[in-house]
Amino acid sequence: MIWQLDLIILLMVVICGIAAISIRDLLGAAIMFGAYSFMMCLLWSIMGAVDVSFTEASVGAGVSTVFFVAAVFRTTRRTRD
Amino acid sequence: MKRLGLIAIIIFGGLLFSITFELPDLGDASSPASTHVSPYYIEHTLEDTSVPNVVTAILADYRGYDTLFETAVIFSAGLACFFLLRIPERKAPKARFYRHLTTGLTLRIEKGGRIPEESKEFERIDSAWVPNDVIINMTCRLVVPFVQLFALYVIAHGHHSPGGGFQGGVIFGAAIILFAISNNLRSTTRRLSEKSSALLGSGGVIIYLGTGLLCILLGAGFLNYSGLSVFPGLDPVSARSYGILIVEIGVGIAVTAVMVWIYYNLASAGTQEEGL
Amino acid sequence: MGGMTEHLPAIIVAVPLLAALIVTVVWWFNDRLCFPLSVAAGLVVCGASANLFQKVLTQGVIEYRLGGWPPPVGIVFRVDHLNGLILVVVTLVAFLNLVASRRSAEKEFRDKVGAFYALFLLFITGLFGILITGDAFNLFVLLEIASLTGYALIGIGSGRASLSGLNYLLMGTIGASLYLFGVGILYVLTGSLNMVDIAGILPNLWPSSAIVLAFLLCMGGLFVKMALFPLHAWLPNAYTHAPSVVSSLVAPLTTKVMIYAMMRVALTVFTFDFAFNQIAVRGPILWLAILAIVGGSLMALSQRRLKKMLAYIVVAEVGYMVGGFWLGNKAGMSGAVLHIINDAVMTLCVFLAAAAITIRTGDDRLSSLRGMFKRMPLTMAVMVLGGLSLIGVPPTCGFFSKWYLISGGIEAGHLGFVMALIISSLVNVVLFFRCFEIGYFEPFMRGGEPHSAPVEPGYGAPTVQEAPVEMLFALLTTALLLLLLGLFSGQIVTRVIHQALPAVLG
Amino acid sequence: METIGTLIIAKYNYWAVVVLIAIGLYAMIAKKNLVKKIIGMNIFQTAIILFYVSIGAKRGATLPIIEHGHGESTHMVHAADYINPLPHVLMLTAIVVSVATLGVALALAMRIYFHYGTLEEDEIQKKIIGDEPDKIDSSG
Repeated sequence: MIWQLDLIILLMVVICGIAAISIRDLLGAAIMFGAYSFMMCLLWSIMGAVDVSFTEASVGAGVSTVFFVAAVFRTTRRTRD
Repeated sequence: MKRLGLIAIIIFGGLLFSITFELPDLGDASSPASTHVSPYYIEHTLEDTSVPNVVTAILADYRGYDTLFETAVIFSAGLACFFLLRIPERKAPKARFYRHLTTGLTLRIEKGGRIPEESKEFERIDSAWVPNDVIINMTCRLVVPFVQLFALYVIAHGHHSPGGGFQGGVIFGAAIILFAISNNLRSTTRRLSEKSSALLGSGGVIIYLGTGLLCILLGAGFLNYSGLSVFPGLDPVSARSYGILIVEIGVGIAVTAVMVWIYYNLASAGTQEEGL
Repeated sequence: MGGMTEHLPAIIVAVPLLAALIVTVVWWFNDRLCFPLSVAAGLVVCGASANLFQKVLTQGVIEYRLGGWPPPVGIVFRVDHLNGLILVVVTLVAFLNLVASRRSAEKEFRDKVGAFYALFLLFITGLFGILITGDAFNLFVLLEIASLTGYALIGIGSGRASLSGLNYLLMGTIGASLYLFGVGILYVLTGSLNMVDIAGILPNLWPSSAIVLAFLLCMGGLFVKMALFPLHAWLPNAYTHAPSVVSSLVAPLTTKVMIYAMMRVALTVFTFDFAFNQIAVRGPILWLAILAIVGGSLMALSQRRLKKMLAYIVVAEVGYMVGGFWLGNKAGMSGAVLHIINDAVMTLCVFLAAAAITIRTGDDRLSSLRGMFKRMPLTMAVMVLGGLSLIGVPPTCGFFSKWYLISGGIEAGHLGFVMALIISSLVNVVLFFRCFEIGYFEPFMRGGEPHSAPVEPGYGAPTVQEAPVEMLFALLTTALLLLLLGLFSGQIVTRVIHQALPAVLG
Repeated sequence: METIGTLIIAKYNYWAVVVLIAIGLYAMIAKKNLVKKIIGMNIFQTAIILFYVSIGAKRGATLPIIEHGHGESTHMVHAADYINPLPHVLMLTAIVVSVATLGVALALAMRIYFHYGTLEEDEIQKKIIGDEPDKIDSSG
């Protein structure tokens, strides 16, 4: 574990998380959420949890984002906050 | 409401923050979490199950009951999405769109209109159809088989490397979803219909549960794969190893099918006519 | 089959799960088979749980190792007097509900009957799993399976149901995640996930605020799930807008099983000594319970819809059980445990009756009860019995648990709790006698209400039009159960519940 | 100065967990858009997963995949050499549970959109009150 790298990625995770909930466009929020999941998966693979990060990469960054995009596509991109 | 919530969150966060000083340091090898139960797994996995990937061994054997219900959770999610969203065909939307291939004209056919045969002349298209998707189409056609192959490798090689039924299943499902996104939903449902994805989903969980129940019938406890050693050529340890493999395959099938099933319902808003 | 009895705990969760999967498969080919298959599974589970309880009574605690691994390494089922008793009642309630659901399920989910039964079975599988598991993390997984199917079943209703379902989902996920976080802290501190094992290690670490936080997180998570007063906002809407078959399934079972989980976590994981003597949470939780009782009862008074009124009564009843448990004495705890099983049956009774009325009138406004005693005499008779039991009138079981709760409150010297119980009983009197009054004295209005029943041709005086046969069977069985539980409550308390309570209480 | 440095290195992951939990809960409570709430719910869940993964971390240890030869000799396995695998297993389950919850939540959100035509909670509340003006109990 290289803690400097760890810390940088953690920062990215937090930034992506804040971005995901503050972007005023649901499609953008969904994509930011995908980025958040991907950063999280990087963090976990650095911490040695390879199986978890593998799952997060496929589930969180992959399929979850697709679900979000599908739901936004079928409903609306509009959000007021 | 907003401000009240913020205050509550800050108090809660402060409480959690103050607790962090009492928790063992990050990466502390002598913390109770690393010294009480987990050494057993690391030290005995090979002799108990002959699976080098400890995570796989715990997932499918030591704590296999959790994983059974984890698969059941995924299955219920697929079933729940179906239950909530699916609209039967007779209530399907009004207008359909067709493209005349030779002239490139788009036809909008209202309900009651004569629907042209899907032939070389007419092609049914989504209402949100985007032209010129040749590159995307070809790339995905190239990528999808390799992704699927990789998914199978992940499932099969879960004993020795990171991965296993879940990851492989999700990747396989993602490959099918990729195909559905790049082409359209109808050509995907022609290859893997909703019915077969539902059947495969429950079939995968049945494989898992059936293995567990078979172990009861063979005289061992529920999910105790060493009971499978009555089959010729298996000793209890390798029986556990094979049991894990069977279970992972079941999980892989179930997860693949259910991911695709959820996608079908979400992307088409339950009509299963037009996708993303 | 003599060798199978040792696998009874596994059968209790495996059979409904297998049935759910088979129902999903079979439904694509023949949707007539779904109901019989589900009922068969329900019967097997009822038999298995009764058998298991019998075994617990004769042999004591039963431990079942999954995968053959010993406790801290693998997952175990642990069945003792407490969950053995609750398991019997929960399986019975689930079975009766399943039987009763037939007609309205076919009516409400015509195209998705198979999915409904499969979700139903998965839901009860989750609850059974929560009841018998002996592993703190496993409880979370099964909690999620029960919740997830619950969200879907509630969200399928028309109108506001989806919104209520989503609110329930968000609150429920917060609750489950808080519980998970609490278990995580416990795991950091002890290194174990097995409940009994954690309980053995924790006393060595006691003066630690991290354990207190873990306790608060677990309790807070379960409080959200059981809808204890300030966290109850999701419950009334969810139960009101859900289809009636679903609310009569979810309402009697979810909150009770969550209260059981709270007892299990407090007593088995953290131990009695920690929960009641080491930390000072008893007082605040008792006051929350009192607020729940009084608040739930008062909110119920202002409702005009039968199901919403009943939902607020559920909120108040949660306060009964939580309060009784946190009194921390023998009478109070016995009352709480007895009330879990009584309340499961009572709630089933009134919600089933409400479902039957909704089927016939298509509406659950209190005003639609007009003339109901003439139209559905049996259903209303059962409803009267359920109402009397919720009020706490002697021959019914509700009286006995309330008796224990009140005597526990007096013993603990907690007058607030006793007062709250009495107020709530009085409010229940008002609530139910208002219903009976509307049903008995106000004549059946013909087309007077915008949502009243379709008027049949040749309609004169209201003809008897009872609930469907299956539902009537379930209603009458429930009524019988109410009386039986009342008759045997003394035996249940001395022979079963006292064995289940911690030895400290004597 | 040095002690603060070591403290940060020892605890920063837990603090990140706290921050992410706060972000997730904030989104669930303060945001009015339902999809935003669902994103917040997911962030909350991943924060707890991060907590568990942090528990499992072990300095100076390698991935929990046992090195082994195919020959007869199996050398002793030392637990201190391998990262604690148990939290990883638990979190695999938790991730799968979270994606399942996500699917159901999105399905419910879509149903709400089809019924009310909006995903904003306050607009939905307005429509509910508009639909049923005689209703007195529209709370919650």
